[in-house]
Amino acid sequence: MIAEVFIELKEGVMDAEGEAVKKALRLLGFKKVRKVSSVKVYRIEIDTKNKEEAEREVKEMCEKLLANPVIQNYKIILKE
Amino acid sequence: MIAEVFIELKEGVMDAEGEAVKKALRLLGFKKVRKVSSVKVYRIEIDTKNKEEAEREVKEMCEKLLANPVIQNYKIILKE
Amino acid sequence: MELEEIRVAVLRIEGTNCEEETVKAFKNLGVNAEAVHLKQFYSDTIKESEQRSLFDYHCLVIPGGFSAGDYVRAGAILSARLKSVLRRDLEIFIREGYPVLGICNGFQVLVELGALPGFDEDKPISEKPQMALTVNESARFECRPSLLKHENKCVFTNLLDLGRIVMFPVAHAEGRVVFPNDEVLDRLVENRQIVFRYVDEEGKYAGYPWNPNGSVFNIAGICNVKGNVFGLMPHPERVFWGYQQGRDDVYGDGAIVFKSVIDYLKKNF
Amino acid sequence: DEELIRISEEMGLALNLEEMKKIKVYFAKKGRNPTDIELQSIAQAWSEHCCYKSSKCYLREFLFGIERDYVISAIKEDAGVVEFDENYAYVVALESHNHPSAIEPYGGAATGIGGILRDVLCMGAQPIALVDPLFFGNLDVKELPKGVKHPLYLLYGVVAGIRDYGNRVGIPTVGGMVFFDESYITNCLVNVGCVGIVRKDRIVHSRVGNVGDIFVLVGGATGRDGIHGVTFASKELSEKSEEERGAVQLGNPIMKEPLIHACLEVVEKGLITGMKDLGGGGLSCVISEMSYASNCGAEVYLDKVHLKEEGMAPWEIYISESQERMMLTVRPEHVDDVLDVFKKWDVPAVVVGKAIEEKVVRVYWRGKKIYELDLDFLLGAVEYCRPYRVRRVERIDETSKPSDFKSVLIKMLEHPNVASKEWIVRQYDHEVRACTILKPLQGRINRETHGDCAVLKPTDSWRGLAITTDVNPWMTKIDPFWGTASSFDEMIRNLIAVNSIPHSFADCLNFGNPEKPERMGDFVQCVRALGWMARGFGLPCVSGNVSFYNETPYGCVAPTPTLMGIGIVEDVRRVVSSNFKGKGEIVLVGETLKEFGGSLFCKVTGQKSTVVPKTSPKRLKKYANAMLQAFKEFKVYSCHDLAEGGLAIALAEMCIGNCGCRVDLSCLKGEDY
Repeated sequence: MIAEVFIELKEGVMDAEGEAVKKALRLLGFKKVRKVSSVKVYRIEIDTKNKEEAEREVKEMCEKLLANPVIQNYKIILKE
Repeated sequence: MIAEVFIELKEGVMDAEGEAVKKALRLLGFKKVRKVSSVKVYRIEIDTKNKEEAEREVKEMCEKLLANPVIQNYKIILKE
Repeated sequence: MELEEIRVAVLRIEGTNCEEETVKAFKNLGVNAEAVHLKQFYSDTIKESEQRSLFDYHCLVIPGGFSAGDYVRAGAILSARLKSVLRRDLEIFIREGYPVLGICNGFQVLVELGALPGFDEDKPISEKPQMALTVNESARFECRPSLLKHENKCVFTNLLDLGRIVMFPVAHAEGRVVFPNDEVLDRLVENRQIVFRYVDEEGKYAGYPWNPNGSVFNIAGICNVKGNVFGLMPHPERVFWGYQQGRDDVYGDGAIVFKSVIDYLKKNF
Repeated sequence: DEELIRISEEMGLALNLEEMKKIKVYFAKKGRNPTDIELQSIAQAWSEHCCYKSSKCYLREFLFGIERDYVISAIKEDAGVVEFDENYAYVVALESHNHPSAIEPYGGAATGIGGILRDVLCMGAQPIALVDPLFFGNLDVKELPKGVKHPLYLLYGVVAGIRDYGNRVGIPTVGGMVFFDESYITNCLVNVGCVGIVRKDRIVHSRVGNVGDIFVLVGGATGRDGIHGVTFASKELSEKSEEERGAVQLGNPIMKEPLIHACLEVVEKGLITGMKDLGGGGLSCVISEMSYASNCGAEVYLDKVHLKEEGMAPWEIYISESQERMMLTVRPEHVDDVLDVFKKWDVPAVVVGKAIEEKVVRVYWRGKKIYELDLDFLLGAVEYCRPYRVRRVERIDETSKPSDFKSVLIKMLEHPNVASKEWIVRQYDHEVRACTILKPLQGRINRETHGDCAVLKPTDSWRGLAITTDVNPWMTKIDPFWGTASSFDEMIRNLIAVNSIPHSFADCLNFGNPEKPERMGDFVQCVRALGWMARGFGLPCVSGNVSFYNETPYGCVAPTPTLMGIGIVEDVRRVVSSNFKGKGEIVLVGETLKEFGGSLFCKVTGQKSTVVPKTSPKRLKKYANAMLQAFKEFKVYSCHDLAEGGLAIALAEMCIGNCGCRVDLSCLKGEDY
C-alpha cells in the first residue's frame, strides 16, 4: 500500500520558500507568475492489510511527526 | 491557471531526507513503514491565456531553475 | 602584473554570509578586494558610482552562505540569476584564464551553473548541469573540521605540495557529490581535475564523519580542465590565520589557497 | 465591574479589574470613550512582558545598580552596552520565547533568534554570536496531558528552528545548554542570547534622537501574524492555546540578513539618530517607548504602513508583531539617503510619522485622528509589589555510598543532561564570520568533548570575549536561594576555566504565575541570591528579561534563572581548552563537601538530599583571582569546571576529548564520597 501525504501551510501563514521562489522566477523573466506556494509531499510505502488501517496509521503519523496542526494542513491520498 | 510541479529524485539517487523520516517514524513505533521518499511540490499561479502557454512557461521554469536533471525528474499537472 | 594592481570581486546577494572574511583574507595579502552585490553588475536602479563590470576585476569569488535562502536547491537561484544576466561575460572571463573560486555555496552555484566539471574548454558554461551537490547522507547540517588530501594542482593550490594533508572546516547541509554516471568520474580522474579528497588522520579515504556528506570518491573539491575554475565545499577562509585552528604559526592551512591565486595572477597577467 | 471584565476577555486584553478601572477613570477625565485601538495599545503596554509590572520593584531592590565604571548602559535599553577596549564596546541581550515555542517549536524558536538579533542590532552593533539555553520535559515521559507535544518533538523542532534561522542569517551559534526535567513537560523554555560589537562612536540608543525627527519603518510587511503575542505570553497556557495560532509569528531569515546589513550601513554613515526593534507590542510599544525615553511625543500615520494582508483594522496594524521590522528616527535632511540604502538592499522602508514636542502619541487613519494618549499614563504603567511567601527548606540527607560505583558512573554519563550534545552543536554553524577561536567542541578531530566557554576574537586586536550560559534547575527547585547562588558560582567558574576575566552578565528569569505567593517567593529568593552574589563578586548585571506564567494546570516550571556570563580574554592565544593534552599533573582546586542537594548522583540513584551546595562571593572572588594568577605564572595545559556529576564526570569529559588519566583520591580528606 502506498500513501501520499500532502503538507501545506495554512492560509495567512507566511511561506518564506514560496516568496523566495516567486521573486527568483520573476527576476528570471517569468513576469506572469502571481503566486508560488511550496508543498511538502511524502510517499510512504506501508505493509497493511487494508486501506482503513493504512489511513489510520498514516493519519497518526501526521499528527505525531509529519505535520504541525497549528500552522499546517495535511491531506492523505491512498494508492494500491 | 494553477500548475503543480512535482520534483522527485531519480531512481538510484539516495533520498537522505526520506531515510531520516523513515527512521524517525520507526522510532515512534510505526514498524510497518517500509520506504519513505520525499517529493517537492510547487503550486504556481500563472496568468496565461491558455493551457499550452502555461505548460510551456512552467516547463521552462523547471529547466532553468526548479529541477536539476542530474538527480531529479519533474512532472507538471495543470489545473483550471 | 603587480600585487597592488590585482582586484578581486567577492559576489554577494541576500543570504551570502562569508563575504567579509573572504575579502579580509585577500586584503591581508595586499590585493584590493571588495564585496560586490550581483545587482551592481546589471541593474540600472544602482547609482552610477556603484555600477561594475566583471572585467573591472582579475578574480571572481563566490563565497559561502545561503544565497536566496538555499530554497529550491542550494545555489540554484543564484546560479539561475547569474546565467540570465552574466553568462556571456563569465564565459569570456573563464576562457581568458581568469581565476574563478567557489567556496561551499559558491561550489554549489558553479555546479548548478555548469561551470564545473567544465570538460569543454571553449564552452566553459555547459547547457545542462553535469553533476550535482545534494543533501548530505546524514540528512543534517554538518559543521565540523575535515582533513583533505591534495590530489592534483590547480590555479588555487599550485603552491601546495601534492599529497599534503590540510585541515579546512566544513559547514553545509547539501555537499554530497553525485554524478549521473561513472563516466563523468572516470574523466575527472583521467584529466586530474580532482583537487581535494576527504581523508582520516592516517590519510586513508574513510567514511563518515571523515567524509562529512557521503560524496562519491570522497570528493571535496574539483577544478575545470584548464584548472582556473575551482570549487570546494570546505572553507579555507576560516583557517587563514594560525590562531583560528589553535596553532602558534602566523598563517593557517587556508592561506595557501589565497597565496596561490595571487602568485598565478602576478605571473600570468 | 463584570462588564469591564467582559470587555477585557472579549478583546483579549488580559487586564484585571483594577487595571480596567484605572482606564475608566482616565477616560472619564478626558470626557470621552476609549477607541478600540487605544484599549489594545494600553493592554500591550501594561502586559507583563512589556513593563515587568510584577517584577520591577524586586529587581530594583536587589539586582540593579551594581555599578562598574566600564558599563556604558545597563538594563534601561533593549541590550546592555559594556566597554570592550578603547574604541569598541560589546552589546549583550538575553530573552525568552517560551509560550510560542510550546505551541509551534520551529517558528517559535526561529522568531526568538530573530528578536534577540534585533535587540543587539538596534544599539547599532554587529551581532557576532548567539547562544540557546533550552529546557524540555524528560525524554522518557510515559503519558502526556491532552494537547501537549512530546519533548522529543519539541526538541527537534526548536533545534531545527534555531539551526535554519541562525545559519541562514550568518551569525554563529557558539554556546547554550539543554536541560531535561519533568517540570518542563507542559512548559518548555526557549531562552536565546546574543552578543554584538560596536564602535563606541557609533552606538545608537533606542530612543528618539530629537524633536522633529522622522520615524522610518524598515523591514518586513505588517500582517495579522503575532497579534496578542505579548498578552498571550502574559497568561497561563491552556488546551485551547492551540487555537490562538495568531499568537505565533514566523520568521524570514532571508529578509533579516539584508536588514542587518542595511541597518549597519546607515549606522556606519551616521544617518540615523535612534533605532529600536519592533518586538512585543509592535508599533504601539516601539513608538511610545522611543518617545517616552526622550521626553517627547509622536504623530503616526497608519495608512503609510505597508501591509501583507488587505482589510486590516487600524488597531491590528498598530499592535501587530510581524517579524523582521525596525523603527529608525532620522533627521529630515537624511531621510532620502536612508531610503536609498534600504532600496539597494531590497528592504522595504517607509516614513510613518514624526516626533513632536508634546508628550502625547496621536495616531491618524485616513485623515482622521483615532488615537490620542498621554505617555505618562500609557507608560507610567502599573506596578505591583506582589505579596510573596518564602517556603522553608528543611534539611534532609539520606545519601549513602553506592554498592557498585561503575554502574552509577555509567548511568550518570548516560543521563540526557550529561550525555554529549554533539548532534545539536554540529547542526549549528558555529564558525561563520571566522572569529570563533575556542569552539564549543574541543579536543582531537572527531573525538571532541564539550568545552566550558566559546571564545571569540571580534576585532583586529588579540583581545577576546568568552561567552557561557548556565543554571542548575535541580538545585533551584529544592532551594531557590542557594540554587541560584550555585548557578552564579558555576557561571564564574566556566569563565575562569578558559582563562577569561569575568566582566558582566545577563539574566533571563523564567518562573510560574506571579499571582501565586509561593511562586513569587521563589522569584524573590532567586533575585536576592543573584543580587548578593553579583554585588559581592562585583559583576554588573547589564541586561535581563523576566518571563512569568510558565505554568499550566498540570504543573509549573522549576525556578529557572538562566544566566549568560561574558568574560574578557586579554590574549586569545593564551586561552585554555578543557580536554587533556596527555601531559602534566592534575590539580583539584576548591573544597569538596557532602552537599548532594539537586545533584546528578541523587537523580540517578534515587537517594534524597536537600543540602544544596553553598558558596560565598568573597571566597569565589579569591579563587577566581588565584586561578587567573596561576594561568599567568604556570603552563596550564587544560582546565575544566566541576558541574553536574562532580569530579567523576569532569574527569571523564576531559579524557573523552583526547586521552586517559590516572587519579589517586586518597589525598582528599573526609569521607569517601
